[in-house]
Amino acid sequence: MAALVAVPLLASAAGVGKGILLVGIPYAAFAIFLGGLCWRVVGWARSPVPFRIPTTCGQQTSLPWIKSAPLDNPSTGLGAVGRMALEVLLFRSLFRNNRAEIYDQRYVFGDSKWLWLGALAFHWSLLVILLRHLRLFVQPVPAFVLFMGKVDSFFQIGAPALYLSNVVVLCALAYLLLRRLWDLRLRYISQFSDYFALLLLLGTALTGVLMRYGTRVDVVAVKRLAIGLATFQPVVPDGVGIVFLIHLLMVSALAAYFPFSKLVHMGGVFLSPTRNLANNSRMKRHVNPWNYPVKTHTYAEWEEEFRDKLLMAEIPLDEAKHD
Amino acid sequence: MTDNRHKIEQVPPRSDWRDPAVEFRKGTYCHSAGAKYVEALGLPNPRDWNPADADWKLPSDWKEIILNGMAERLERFRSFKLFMDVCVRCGACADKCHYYLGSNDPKNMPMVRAELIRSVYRRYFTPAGRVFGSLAGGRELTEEVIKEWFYYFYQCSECRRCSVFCPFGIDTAEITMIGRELLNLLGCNINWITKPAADCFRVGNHLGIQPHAFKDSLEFAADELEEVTGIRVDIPIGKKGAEVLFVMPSADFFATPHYYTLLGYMSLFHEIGLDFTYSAYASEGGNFGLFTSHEMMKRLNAKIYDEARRLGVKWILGGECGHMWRVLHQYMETMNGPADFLEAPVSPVTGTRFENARSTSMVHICEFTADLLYHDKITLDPKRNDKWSVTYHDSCNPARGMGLLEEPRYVLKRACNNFHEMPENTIREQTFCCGSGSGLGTDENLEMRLRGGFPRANAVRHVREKHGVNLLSCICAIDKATMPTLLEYWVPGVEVAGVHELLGNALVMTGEKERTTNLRGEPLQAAVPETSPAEVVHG
Amino acid sequence: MRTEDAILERWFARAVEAYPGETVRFLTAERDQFRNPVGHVLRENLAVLLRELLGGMEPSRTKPALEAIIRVRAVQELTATQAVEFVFALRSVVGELAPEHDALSLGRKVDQLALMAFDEYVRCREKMYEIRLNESRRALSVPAAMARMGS
Amino acid sequence: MKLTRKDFLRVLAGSAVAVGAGTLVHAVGSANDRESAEAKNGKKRWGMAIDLQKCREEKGCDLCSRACHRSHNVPRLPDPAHEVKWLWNEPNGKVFPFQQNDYTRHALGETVPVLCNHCTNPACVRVCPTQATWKRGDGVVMMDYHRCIGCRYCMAACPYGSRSFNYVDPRPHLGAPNPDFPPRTAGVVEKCNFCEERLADGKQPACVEACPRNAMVFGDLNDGNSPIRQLLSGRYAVQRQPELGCGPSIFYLV
Amino acid sequence: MGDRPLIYGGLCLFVALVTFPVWKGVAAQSSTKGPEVKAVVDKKQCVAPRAYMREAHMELLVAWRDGKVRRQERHYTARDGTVYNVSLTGTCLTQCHGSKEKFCDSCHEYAGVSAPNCWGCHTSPPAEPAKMAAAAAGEMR
Amino acid sequence: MLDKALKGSGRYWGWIAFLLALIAVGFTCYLRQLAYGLGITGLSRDVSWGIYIAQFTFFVGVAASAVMVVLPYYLHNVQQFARITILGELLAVAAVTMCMLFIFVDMGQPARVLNVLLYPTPHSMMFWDMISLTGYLLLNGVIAWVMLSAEQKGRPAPSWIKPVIILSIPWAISIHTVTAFLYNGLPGRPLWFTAILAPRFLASAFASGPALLILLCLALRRLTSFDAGQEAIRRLGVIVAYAMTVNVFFLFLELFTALYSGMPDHAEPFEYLFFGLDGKNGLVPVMWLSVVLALASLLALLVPRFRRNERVLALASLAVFLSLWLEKGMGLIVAGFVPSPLRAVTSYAPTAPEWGIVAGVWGIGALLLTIFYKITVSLREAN
Repeated sequence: MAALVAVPLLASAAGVGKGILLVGIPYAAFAIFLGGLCWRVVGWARSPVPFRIPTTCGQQTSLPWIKSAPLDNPSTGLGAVGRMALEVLLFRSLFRNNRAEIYDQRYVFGDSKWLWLGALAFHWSLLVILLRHLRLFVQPVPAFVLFMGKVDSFFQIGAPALYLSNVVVLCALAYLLLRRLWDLRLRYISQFSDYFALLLLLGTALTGVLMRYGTRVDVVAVKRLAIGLATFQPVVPDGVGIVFLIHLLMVSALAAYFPFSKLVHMGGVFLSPTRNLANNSRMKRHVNPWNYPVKTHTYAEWEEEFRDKLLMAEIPLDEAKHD
Repeated sequence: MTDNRHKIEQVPPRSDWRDPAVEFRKGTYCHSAGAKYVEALGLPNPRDWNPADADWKLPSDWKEIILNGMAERLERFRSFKLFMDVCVRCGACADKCHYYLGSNDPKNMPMVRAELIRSVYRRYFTPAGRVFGSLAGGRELTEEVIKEWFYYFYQCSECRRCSVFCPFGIDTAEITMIGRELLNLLGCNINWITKPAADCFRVGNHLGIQPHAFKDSLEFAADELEEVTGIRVDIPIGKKGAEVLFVMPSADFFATPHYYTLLGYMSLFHEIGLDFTYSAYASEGGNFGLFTSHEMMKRLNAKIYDEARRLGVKWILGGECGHMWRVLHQYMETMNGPADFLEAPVSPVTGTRFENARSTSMVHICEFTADLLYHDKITLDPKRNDKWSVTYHDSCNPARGMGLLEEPRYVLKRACNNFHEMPENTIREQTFCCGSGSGLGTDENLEMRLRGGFPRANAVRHVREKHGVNLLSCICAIDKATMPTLLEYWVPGVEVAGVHELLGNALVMTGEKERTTNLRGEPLQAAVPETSPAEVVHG
Repeated sequence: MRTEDAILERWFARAVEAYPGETVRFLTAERDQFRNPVGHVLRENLAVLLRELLGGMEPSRTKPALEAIIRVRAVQELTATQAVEFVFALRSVVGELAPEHDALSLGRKVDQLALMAFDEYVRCREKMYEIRLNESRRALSVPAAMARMGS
Repeated sequence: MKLTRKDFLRVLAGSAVAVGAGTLVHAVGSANDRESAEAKNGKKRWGMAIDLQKCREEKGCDLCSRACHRSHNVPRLPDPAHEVKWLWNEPNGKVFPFQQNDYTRHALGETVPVLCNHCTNPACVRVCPTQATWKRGDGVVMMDYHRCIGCRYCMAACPYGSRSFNYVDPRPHLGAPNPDFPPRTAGVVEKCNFCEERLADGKQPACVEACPRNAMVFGDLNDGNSPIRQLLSGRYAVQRQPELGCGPSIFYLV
Repeated sequence: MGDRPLIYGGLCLFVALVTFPVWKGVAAQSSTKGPEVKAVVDKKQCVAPRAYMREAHMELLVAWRDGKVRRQERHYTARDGTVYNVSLTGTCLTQCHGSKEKFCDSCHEYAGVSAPNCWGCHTSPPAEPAKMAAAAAGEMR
Repeated sequence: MLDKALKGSGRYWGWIAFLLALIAVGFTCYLRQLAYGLGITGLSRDVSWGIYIAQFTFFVGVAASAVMVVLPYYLHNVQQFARITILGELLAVAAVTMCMLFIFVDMGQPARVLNVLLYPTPHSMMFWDMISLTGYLLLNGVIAWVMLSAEQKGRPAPSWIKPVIILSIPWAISIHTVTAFLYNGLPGRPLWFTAILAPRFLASAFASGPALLILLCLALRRLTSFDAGQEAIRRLGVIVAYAMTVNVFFLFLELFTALYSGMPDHAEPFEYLFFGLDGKNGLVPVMWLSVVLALASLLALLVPRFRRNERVLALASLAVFLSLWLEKGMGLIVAGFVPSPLRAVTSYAPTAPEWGIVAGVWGIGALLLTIFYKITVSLREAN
């Protein structure tokens, strides 16, 4: 008798548990991600930029015959957009990186573009991977997603074919992690959150790779789940294994963690006032919204204070005040 | 020597940057500001105290003051708020800081310097930090933290070099400026900034030189110039209706080698017949408010526009000064504008309209002179500078807060025959600070300055050995004050001059007598042969 | 590791222990010259000194190496003894690691080097007072000149 | 001791020795040595004998070639440059250029069927950088179209011109395709496979079956009692360019 | 201050991009049913368990391919003892699953999986010759 | 360092734009080849290797430029080459990259190219060729990188680089030897079946590589502030002179052996090249042009008075380069397939798309070289 009650109960409990894991958590995480990120960006936006403080990394626009650096020191909005594009798409500033080294008792500066390369490789391959995942969320699969997948798996290695972006992302993440562990200086500045973010990303990538090339997963089931999530008609399909579950939970953790960690640099990079402003402070008036009057030492006060000395030195006094 | 010192060889102490303990050692920190100057400026909590003391006599509600101050600034400055959030600790900035390179003190790495305040921000202003505390990188705000702030925020010369390399453009100068503002709220100022600021506020310039002495000083300069050139120049002070108001850093009229630059301006203005005036009220272009607080910056800067309005000039010309130009370029009009009583600057000699300054109406002297030279309005005899082999040091603020890179070079290349650039990673936007910027150029801080200036001195030594450079030119008053010291220690034999001193040397003035000396009163040609590079002592 | 290298290592450790805590860790543990320029200068020049001490103490090589070290140490947060005691430390380091070494002749050379180091330190500090004086002189040079000229 | 070419290459490859070591001996193991060894193991070695006499009598006959190409979905391409051929007829003078003289050439008939020789010592297998072509234990030189990278090194190496490359997608040119044998993709090399798919089913190659006069005899060369061996021991047979050392398994009875 | 519209606009754009699957899915009224797999011929039992085949049929096919081509393994014995001819076209598509279009494509298209050019050669039946010839003619030099 | 390539004059950017356009053309053609197959080329069942492989062979030779400056400098202390060893190494990097690209575009199934690594096959010369080419690319890449870094910092290169440089010398010999072996060991290809093939490759390589280097040095002197030095260029001229002499001599040996013996197998390919066979004579003008250029260049190079004239030297170098490009980059490979094993004489001529792809690969090589040389010259200018 008890068994008759217990079995369906347990089954439904298991079903509910699975529902929470496969549906509840992703929804919550994504909501936190979107809400949190918006909250962060709005928070930044609410603080004004009182002064125009671009870091100028090249010649200013001044006399017409002097060649200016329109992208490293833009004087127009368009130039600033260009500068931001270089920054966001190609990591311009990191590209400048060099290493100070002592030789013959003097500093010499050598190239150091590994970080730039690693960061570029990581971010771009991550973007490619994210876009490729659209094949699971959209039905029918957009042509550009299919095309990306095709190019990404151009080299026929294994079945399914190896995605180059997967290799790149793993190598780049490994590099980013190892440099933190290897380099004493970076180990010194690294905090828990630095490792946490890297490990989450690495874990997510590894489980993803494992599903594709190792343990396998029923892609159709995964896609049904994904479409269900995307269209608010969640289904809990059978056949998604434990690896997928870990993958999903890690992604959820990453999404939920995102707004509250350094990962918000994704949004922040666009708002950096040392980069996204045109260096036109002397060309155009810029208003500080909270500019308030301050106590100054006015000319009248000053003249009053130094009247004798001004007279003695025959420096002309202000006629308006001079009686 | 005790035996326990052997332990050093084993595993180094696994300490953490979160440990705020700092030791104030002589030669590495600046003296605290005297109460009377703090009071004179109406700043909070004036008192006599000493950083090396255990008790800093902080107000009882100091913690509240700091946290409220932070909250207020987070709302006012997107830069501050953003820079607190987006650092990923990639490490690109670490070896870009001259103080870090000179001292190897890990807390001088820019991201760690910022982390000193960021950790407090996390603990008190972010949800993650409030809940997870140190796990989320948060740190309790204690008196030790305040002391650490004082120590390290006054070991940053706000040169912005790290900002050039940061992938997010995080500017440690912004963070340090806010940090100093917060310390300011507790009355923790340094004397070398507060005293000049107080003098500047009251009298008009950093040294508190009063109007008559100011005039004497300029007259004295005119005498000197007459001796060299045989020409007597005018000294218009407070001349109403002049076309141009000329503002320079006050060091130009009381310190050397700045002073020779003043002689250069004077001869130039005379030669082109510029209708201009000096001002005794706005006799300071420099602005130590930049090193104190945004408010103080505004208060000190107000004089320039006020004076321009009072005198009815058309536009303003600014002399050679670094941080002065950061303020004039990036802050002045926003703070104290609009400058609608002025006109867009037009060179009366060439007719060039300075479009890049049309709103603020203030032109850099190098822009002005470069324009003159480009249009061949003045004649130069660069041979008069032949005793010098010149290099150019980009001052941080004009380089990274303005982008004034080519104009001074253009002037220099026309004014001297021997010009050599320092290695490219140490000039232009990548220029190294003299180590004494942002109000750190004080005597008691000498050791720290010498360390901080080490990378710059290194680059100078490079050109000294390679090209026999014996003169470093620059356009910054702080450079002119502290570089001679720096170079005397690390690269003996290299002197310092302003760009317009070299211009003044080379300028062929109408009706001048045969020049036998340069503006310094030294014979035009080197009396003794140059020290050969090989003889330069390795340091 | 060769004895000489071992000596150098320990000597280096002794030389950096005068620095404040956090810095020591960097100077000691970070071998990369890119990351640790100050430590690199020290290590390189100590190696030169050690070679010279064990060899002929050729002044043309000894002096620049010693100068390079002392000139940096003179502006770091060290007292006079801290700045030069690394020279003496060599004696005990050699005693520990190479007891067979001729202590007497080495001791003499160490003493000689220490004296040179003191000289150099004092020269650097003197230089600092001199430049300090020069700096303040320059800072007010115009009023001073005016006073001289009686204007 | 005799070195086989394979051994030689193994030595060369293994030690990556520099060239020009003077004493290197280049010798090919004779077929007889191998035969005796393989026969003892009971290993098969497929081979084929073609009776040119019979071919000569059926002037213009290409039934074997058609059967082969149909059965293997060999495309018929309009451009002769891109031709794919497994088994086809060639003028006698071109197949045996230096084995006749001007006076016998015509006497020997006009055309000769040619196909992959399934050499004992195949040059194509030696040069293939991916082992996409290899020699099976039973003597069939196989192609793995899934692994071929299309470098065409094997085509350069084959001294018999037996290999074809898919310069274009063959599928539009198949005519009536045989559903039991997959066509190839563009960009791979192919050739006669001795009908290994039929051998597996215990059948004779398609060409052998198609020949109405039984001019082609297929069988195990290691089996002294096989019909092919009987035939070879009774009649004079030639191989194509035996002096190259490849050891063809196709014999022409003259 | 003045840049707020820009920032909020950018933020909205970002949210719109990130939620692309949502509104796209809602607009297209995507269902969660998954692909309809047609035409499974009467046989109830596949060569391997269905769950395994769903996840890892490509592994099996690769193993079949290499075994058959390189090692002459022409027969495959399933766990239940049934012996199958190793042939994608001959066995799988002809005997059970109808055709590529009816069986393979439904899932492959659904999940956006481009098969590693298996279809280049192994189709059942090979694509219409006339149509392809026309296509090829268009591409000729 | 890389940033140096991003700052340049209008002329520089114009040149870069031109190269990018060339590359775009090549890429478009390649996409067509990818979709349609190699049928887009002039290759056939009989002539199955064409200009791609021929160009590969030729550029293996060009890659030798490095060894011809490195060897005298490091083994014989020829100081005049101090400034240009880096140019040779960078040219080698660009040339080897082009070699790899030419192999790649020749693949019928480029997507499977990594099978060479997945199924390593030591008995295939192509496997060894891949190893030696990759190795040579890595060696020269590392050497150039280290040398340039040292230059940027104004300090001597680390000492560990010297053994690497020394290693690159025999390695350079190996790439020619292995490439020669690629053709050498094929039964039934009598044109290539000659023990002198590897020496011929070396001789032509030591002529064509340094000849190009001379031209590049002269171009650099004209276009930039970089001057390799007259003495260095003269010495390179001597190297080209000797190598070219040996090369022509070797070719003569081949011709004599084949034609005097009259053995049809050996004679026919040469007949095809120089006189035409079976009415097909497409390569005859190419080969005679090559011969004329070779002889003219020899005349100019062997007479010291001519050689010392830089203008003549430039023309002679150009002649050497062109002559070898025609001989090796066209004749040697194609004629290996003529007549075919079944005695067919088939003509081969590259098609327009094929030329487009070749131009694209040249564009990539030239772009790499431009960037490398720009960096080098900028570094030298900065210091």
